[in-house]
Amino acid sequence: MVGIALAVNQIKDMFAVVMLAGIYGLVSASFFVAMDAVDVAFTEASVGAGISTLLMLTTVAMTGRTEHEASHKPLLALFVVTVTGGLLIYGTFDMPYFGSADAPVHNHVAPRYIYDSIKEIGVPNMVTSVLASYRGFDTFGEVTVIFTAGIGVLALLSVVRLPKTDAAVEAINNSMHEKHLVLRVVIKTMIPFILLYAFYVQFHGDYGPGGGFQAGVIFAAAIIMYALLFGLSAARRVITQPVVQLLSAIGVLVYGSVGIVSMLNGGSFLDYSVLSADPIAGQHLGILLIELGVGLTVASVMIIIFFSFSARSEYQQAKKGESL
Amino acid sequence: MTMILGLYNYWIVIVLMMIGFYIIISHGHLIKKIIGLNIFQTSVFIFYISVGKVEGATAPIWQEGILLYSNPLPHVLILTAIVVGIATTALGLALIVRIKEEYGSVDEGEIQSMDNQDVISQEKEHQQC
Amino acid sequence: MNLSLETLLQLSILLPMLSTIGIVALRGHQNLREAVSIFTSLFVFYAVVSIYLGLQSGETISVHWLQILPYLSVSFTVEPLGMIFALIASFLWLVTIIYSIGYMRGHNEDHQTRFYCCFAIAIGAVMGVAFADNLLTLFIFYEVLTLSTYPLVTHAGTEAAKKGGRTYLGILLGTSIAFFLFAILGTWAIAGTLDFTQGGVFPEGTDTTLLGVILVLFIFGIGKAAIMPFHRWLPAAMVAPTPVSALLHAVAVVKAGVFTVMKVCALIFGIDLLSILPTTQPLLYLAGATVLLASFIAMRQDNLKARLAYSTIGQLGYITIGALLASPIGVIGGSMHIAMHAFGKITLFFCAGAILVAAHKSKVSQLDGLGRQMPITMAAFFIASLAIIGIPPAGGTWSKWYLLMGSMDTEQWTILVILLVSSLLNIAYLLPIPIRAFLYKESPSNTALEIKEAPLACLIAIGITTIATMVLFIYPTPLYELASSILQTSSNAHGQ
Amino acid sequence: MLAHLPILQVIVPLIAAPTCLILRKPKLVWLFTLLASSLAFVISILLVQQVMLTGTISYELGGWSPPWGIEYRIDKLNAFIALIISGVSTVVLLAAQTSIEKEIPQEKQTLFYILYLLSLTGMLGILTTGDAFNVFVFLEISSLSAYSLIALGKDRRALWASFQYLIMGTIGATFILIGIGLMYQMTGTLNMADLAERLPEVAETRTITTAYVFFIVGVCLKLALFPLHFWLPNAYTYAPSIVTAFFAATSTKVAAYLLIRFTFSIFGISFSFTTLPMETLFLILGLLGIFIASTVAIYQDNIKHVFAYSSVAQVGYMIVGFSLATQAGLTAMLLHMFNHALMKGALFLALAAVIYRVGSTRIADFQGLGRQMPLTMAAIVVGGLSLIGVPLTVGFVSKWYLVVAVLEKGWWWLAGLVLLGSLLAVIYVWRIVETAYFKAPIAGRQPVKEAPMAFLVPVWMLVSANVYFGIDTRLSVEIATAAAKSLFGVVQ
Repeated sequence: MVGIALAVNQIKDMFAVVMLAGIYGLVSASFFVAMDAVDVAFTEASVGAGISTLLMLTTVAMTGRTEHEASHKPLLALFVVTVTGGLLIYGTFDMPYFGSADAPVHNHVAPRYIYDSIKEIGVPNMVTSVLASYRGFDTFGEVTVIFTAGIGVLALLSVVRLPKTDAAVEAINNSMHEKHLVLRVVIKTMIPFILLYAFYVQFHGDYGPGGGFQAGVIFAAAIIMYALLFGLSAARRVITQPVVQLLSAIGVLVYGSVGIVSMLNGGSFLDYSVLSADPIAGQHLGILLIELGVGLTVASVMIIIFFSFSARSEYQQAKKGESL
Repeated sequence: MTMILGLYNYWIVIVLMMIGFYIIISHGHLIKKIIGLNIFQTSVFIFYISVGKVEGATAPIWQEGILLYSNPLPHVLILTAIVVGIATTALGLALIVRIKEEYGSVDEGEIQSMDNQDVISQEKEHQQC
Repeated sequence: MNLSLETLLQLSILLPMLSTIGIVALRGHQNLREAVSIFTSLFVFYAVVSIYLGLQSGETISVHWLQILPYLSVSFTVEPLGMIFALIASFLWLVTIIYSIGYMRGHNEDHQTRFYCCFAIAIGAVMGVAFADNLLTLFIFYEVLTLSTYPLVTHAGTEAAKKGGRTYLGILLGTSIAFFLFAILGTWAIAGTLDFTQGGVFPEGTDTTLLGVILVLFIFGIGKAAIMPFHRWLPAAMVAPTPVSALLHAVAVVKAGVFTVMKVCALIFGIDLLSILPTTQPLLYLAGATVLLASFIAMRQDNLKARLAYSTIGQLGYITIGALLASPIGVIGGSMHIAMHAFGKITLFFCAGAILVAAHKSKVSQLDGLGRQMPITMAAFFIASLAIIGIPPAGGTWSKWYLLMGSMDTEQWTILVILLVSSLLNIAYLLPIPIRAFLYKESPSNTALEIKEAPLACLIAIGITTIATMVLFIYPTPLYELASSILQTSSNAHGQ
Repeated sequence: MLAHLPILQVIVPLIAAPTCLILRKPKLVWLFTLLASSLAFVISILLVQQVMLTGTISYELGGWSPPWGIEYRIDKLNAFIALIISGVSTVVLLAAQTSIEKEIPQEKQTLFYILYLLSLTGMLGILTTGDAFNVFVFLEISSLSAYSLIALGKDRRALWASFQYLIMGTIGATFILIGIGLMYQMTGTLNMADLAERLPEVAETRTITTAYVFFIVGVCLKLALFPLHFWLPNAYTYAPSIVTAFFAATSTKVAAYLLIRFTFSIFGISFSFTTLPMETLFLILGLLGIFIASTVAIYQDNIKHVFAYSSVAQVGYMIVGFSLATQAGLTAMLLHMFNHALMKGALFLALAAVIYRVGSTRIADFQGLGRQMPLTMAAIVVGGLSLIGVPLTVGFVSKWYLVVAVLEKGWWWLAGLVLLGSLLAVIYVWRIVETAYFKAPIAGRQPVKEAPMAFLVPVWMLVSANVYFGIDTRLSVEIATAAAKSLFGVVQ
């Protein structure tokens, strides 16, 4: 991994750098698996290696591949980095050793999550129970972060009114699609399966790794793939922008309403136990609903982001076409 | 020796963090900065996950008969943090796209000098008034 | 009117401020607008006189407004020193309003509404300073005074006016924040109170070096007292229209400065403490040096207003000396000089303004023979000069006398010499002006022009102040009584 | 419902944000945003009352008791700051519609309000939460929305400023994340109160020292403490003017809050100030900030720049108060946070009005505005006087408390320096006043009209608050003192 990181530092071709970054994401994902963090690995693989690489590639395509010779003072940077790193190393000397079971981390708060969650919440995947219930509010915050990013990207990139797609651009798009005929057929048959898998991840999160976030990403990936191969306008015909935006808002609202309903039922915010007569059933219901909210928002925000990027690039091309 | 064995994992993480940090500070290319940011953050995630690891334990999914699990809390935190990371990346990239449109460049130095020129040209405009 | 003295006290501060509303509202009607100013000034004068009578009959008048900071409030009390200041200021405001109506109209100045508004606020602030019961209240009104007079200084709006305004504001606001506020806070930290108290506020046994430093901070911080090297604002402010110079820089602003110095010396430090502080003596010499240097500079000024400005700096030095002598007679002399100098100097400025309006002259060298065309003005100028120099038949005689007595009393022989020498210098820079006007031949440019006396309103004002100067010579008793009651109460309090 | 106030404080703007996306019509969305913000303000008022009466309120999210679940913990400190922030936000919003109409294209206005609400949510979330990691999450909500809001500025430099802010902000956030991680590693908990209990045991370790340093550096980046301030001036200058008014008044306060919270109530005074030489360091940085930033402010041509640098300097004052590590110093800092929010809110909102009418805030364009926009300019004058610290304004009150706190320590030289610093403010404020009042309007420019009521009303609300709280200081001083006292836990 150090090697990859160093390579990123050295290489000037942005395309290669982005690919390396993607690989870095994948490698760290496998590292997470080795560290027993399967949920995290899942997410990192889909995000670090998937979505973010895709976005970066789009950006690189829009901004150019090469990097200029650095005209900076690397010495100063090196100094800052050395000091920071030195301080961190200094900090490690009093750390409990890696993997040791008697570290404070494992003895204070965690045991309850590990040993009682199955009784209190009834969900085998402890990550899910912590994520959705014990620390459900963090996750609410997380959904809001994603929502914020979606709105932010929209605010930055949304195009006033798409200039009428030039015939030329259309032609290029079409020809590209012709070329990838095989791919198109394969993908078209794959998409339903991917969607299905997304739903599986969505609702199976209680038992195995996965949950709303991962499902949302996968779902979005399916749509994005469709858009890549069939053109943006085709994808937009399947899912229109206002609808996606609405869905992203509804996702957050679903999450929030679960909290408010539990508040109205006499519990505190996001206290799922009061959602049903039986606390465990209540927890189940609550987690299901909020995961749904997460999935909705994540999927739609990912789609918004991707659409915004590619719509912008279409817009740029159209503009270039006009000026030529 | 035990110290080295017990801590080397953290040290590697720190080295990774610092490479990421170095990329952010020293490179002028904006996309590279974002990638540096990603590496930096991912390394912090690795650190968290390492903290949660227990020797000989399994993934924190309850199964009959297994008693030793890794700590689920860092995993949860990092799930959140990853999401935050991708959100930041997306926003940063969107900004880069716009910057490229407006300035025609994605290099820190060039943009900075263009900014300075903006100021100068405004002043000139003003003097002509 | 059956208003209680407390109400009158508050009104004397608030009414000028409130009158700005009337002034702005009536900005379209010149006569009504000025009527508002005159009525307000009349009322304020009435109020101050009533308060004076009340004080004479032995009433204590104090008003408590509101608490700004814990244990610190805006409150007012009438005491003799403040009374002197309030009487002078309110009386001279009335006169100046009359004068400035003549001047501003005669000169066709712009922005007259702004002028009258700021003027009124300034007077309200002066009343606040005069009656302040503690340093915080005093400081608040001190700053209001600075800010409200800034637009007056820059009134002309020219580059020179702005530059002058910048110096004015820079020095006054700067010293007040960097030194004065600092000194106040220091006092607060040491003594735990900011109330003016007979005999001072500092507990016994406080480190005198520290207190000495605080004293220095006070003296420099009260930039309005124009002790060198913080005197530059005064000549700079002379770009203002003459009535402004007259009232604000001969009466309100500078006197607010020396008044504050007096109050701090007498009622924060107390004269007994003051006499043993290590920095008192050097400051006294500094004040002395200010007096001499200012007089020398004044002699070299050809611009009449600049000459008067430097003269003011010198005269303020007298008052500061009076305060720093740390003897009862010094305090009497200093506070009487506040009054005497006010009347004398305002007359001089009025005359300078009248000359500018009527003859369009602003340089001393242009005044040859003007006495024949403007006899009243120049005669008044002569009498007022005598007041500044300290020769009968003008009131300045008395205050100088007490200052000299004070310096002998405390065996400050150097100061005594300085006072005497500077009186000679006063003669040297003031008397040549009326002499030129009356005895020199008219310069050819003057004969060519038809120069008449100044506008009537101006003349009335000049007449009033000149007469007042002479009255103060013949009948100084009330003033003396007030001045000595500051000291009696303070020494009594100490005797106990 | 009263028991739920702590969470409602955050949830109201949070839920309102996506709802805006459904409402869509900008004008409607504006009203709705205003409603949500005022509701948050009312809640914060109620919370302050409740806290002053009954003491700290704890709210368990999800019904899980801390340290397992996330806790919301309202005490005097954060109730006070939440009050400032929701209050300013509401007042600023009054002018938003008019200002935004001109500065942001129609189709992005709805998005603007959503981001605004999210930013408010983020800040309130940071304030109210009692969980260290939750702080990070909400920090990112407020930061991400802040980046986007700044990038909405008209000038292309807004984009670059926003990007710089994004890089710096994310580095800061990651540092904070490292700090939290290290703390968690050593204590096994994320709950603040629990952390405070468990930290002393391990306080001697190098890991905790590192954790503290990383956390504080991260916060200082957000706080724009000199020399980590360079993202701020451009970000403030090129952002839409409403955004500037909102951020200038609030965002540094939130960072300052984190600094106080972690230093005083989590790490504890003895650790922060005895084990580490934080006092001296902060004192030096604070002073340098005051003097360098104020000096730079004097030479700026764009008034937004002037006030932005002035903000950096004002942060310096807060940090000086902080570095005293006494109750009086902390009171002074809290007061200045409150007062500075009022000043900068008023000033930047008045600038928004100038932009609305004139379209620029370069000093040259201020010529003659004293005549043409008398009320707006008068507001700038009062705000400026407050910045200088003239009596009867809030600026005087904070300066008074700061200097008294300094003198309490017997540091006379420092008191002198603090007062000298405000002299620099005189210079940069007066340049504006002079240009506005004593220069003739630019020849050939269309005569400028006074700002519309939509600006004047909120601007003057803030200006009157500047004066009111400068005269009647009971409310602000009482709460600030109580908050400082509770942090020091001294029975007096």
